[in-house]
Amino acid sequence: MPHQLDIVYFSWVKERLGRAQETVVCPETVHTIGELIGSLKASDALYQDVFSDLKKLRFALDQDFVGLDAPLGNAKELAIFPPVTGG
Amino acid sequence: MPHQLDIVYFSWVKERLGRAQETVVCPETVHTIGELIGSLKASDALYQDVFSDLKKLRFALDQDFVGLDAPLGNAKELAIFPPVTGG
Amino acid sequence: MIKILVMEGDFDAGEEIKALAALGGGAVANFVGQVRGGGKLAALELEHYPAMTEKALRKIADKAAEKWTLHGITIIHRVGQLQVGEQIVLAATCSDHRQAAIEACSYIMDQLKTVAPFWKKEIRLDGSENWVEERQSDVDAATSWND
Amino acid sequence: MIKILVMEGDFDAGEEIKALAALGGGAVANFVGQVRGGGKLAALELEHYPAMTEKALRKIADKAAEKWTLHGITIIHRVGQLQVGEQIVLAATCSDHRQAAIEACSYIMDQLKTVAPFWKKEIRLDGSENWVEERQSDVDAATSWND
Repeated sequence: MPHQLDIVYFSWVKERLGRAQETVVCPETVHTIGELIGSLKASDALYQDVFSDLKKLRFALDQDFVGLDAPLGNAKELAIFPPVTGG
Repeated sequence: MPHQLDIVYFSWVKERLGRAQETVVCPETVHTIGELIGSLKASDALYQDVFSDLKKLRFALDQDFVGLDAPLGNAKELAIFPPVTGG
Repeated sequence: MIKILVMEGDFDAGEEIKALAALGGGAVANFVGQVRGGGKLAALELEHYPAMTEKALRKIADKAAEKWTLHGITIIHRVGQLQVGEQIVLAATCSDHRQAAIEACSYIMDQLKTVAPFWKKEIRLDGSENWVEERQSDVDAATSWND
Repeated sequence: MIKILVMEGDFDAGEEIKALAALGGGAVANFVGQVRGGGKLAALELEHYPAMTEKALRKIADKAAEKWTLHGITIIHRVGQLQVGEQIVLAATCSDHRQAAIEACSYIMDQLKTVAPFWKKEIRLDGSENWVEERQSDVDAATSWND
């Protein structure tokens, strides 16, 4: 069964993509967040633009911070956003 | 002119001496707080008792913390008390 | 006792301190951050990740409760649009010892700045907008605790 | 803006925080110490050296204002008889930066414990009395700032 994943965006990532969330079907070759991002970038110039500098992005998988090499596993929700600036 | 000095006491020093303040005339041979204390102890067994352990006492001359070797100068008020415990 | 609040409305720091003081520890430390004016800032827009925010704040509080002996922890963070001078955040702790209370409060703020999913957008007097960028000094402060 | 109060009456930490926050720094740190219960304690009697107390607290505040960039400092210390649970002391600071506010607040408390002329007498439930002794950990904390 293909892995459906909700992606949520915040801050300027959301604004530049023009959407707050979307659901993607992960290709079978995609196992990590980094690979998913690569696949998104290959599919659309907008992703390529917004995700161009990965050092400026942070990721949370099912609401826990993770790195680019984290396996997607059976996660339901991936969040992509810039470094947090609360407090 | 003999040096008149007000001495004020606090906490258990006050309680054990049974007085909150007194005025003493410093003998001419007395130049420092340590010498004054020595002269008081020589004059009265009560001082000898209360001032027996100088490590448990602190001193302020005209409202500034000083050590035992501080010269009395023309100070008006000497305070003798245990280490502070506010806050 | 851990209390976490994420809300649009304002809070009363005095009431939060009283609630913690009632736990009887004897030492209550408290930090309040507000929107600092000056320059061309009119307001801040505080965005957050609702599904994650409370969880992230609770993790910070749990970690503080592991590191120090505390009677209580309160973390409040506001979201939405906040004008210059308005309160943004409160971190408060109650302990038997002042150093524990103050250190834990400092720790919570340092962690909050780097692992709680909030983003600040500046809204300037001329109407222009700007997402606030991460400060290296905040990253350094958070990592200095060697968690 | 330095505010020093030594008084028998109670204080409102929330109002003190508001007054400091109104200075606009953006970061307000606050510490409140209260009479901790437990054991046989009924109350504390806080004695002080009136001619020296304000001077000593002002010195601490002046030193904190030298060491950190602060918009305001408030120090309040109560005297007289205080029951278990009552507030004793407040130290609060306002700065542009949270670390400065928190560190200055911590510094003020550490210094206050060792150079402000207050003495605490415990009044126990059975009526017996005991002057509180200096704690070495307080001395160590105060000297750790390398003033």
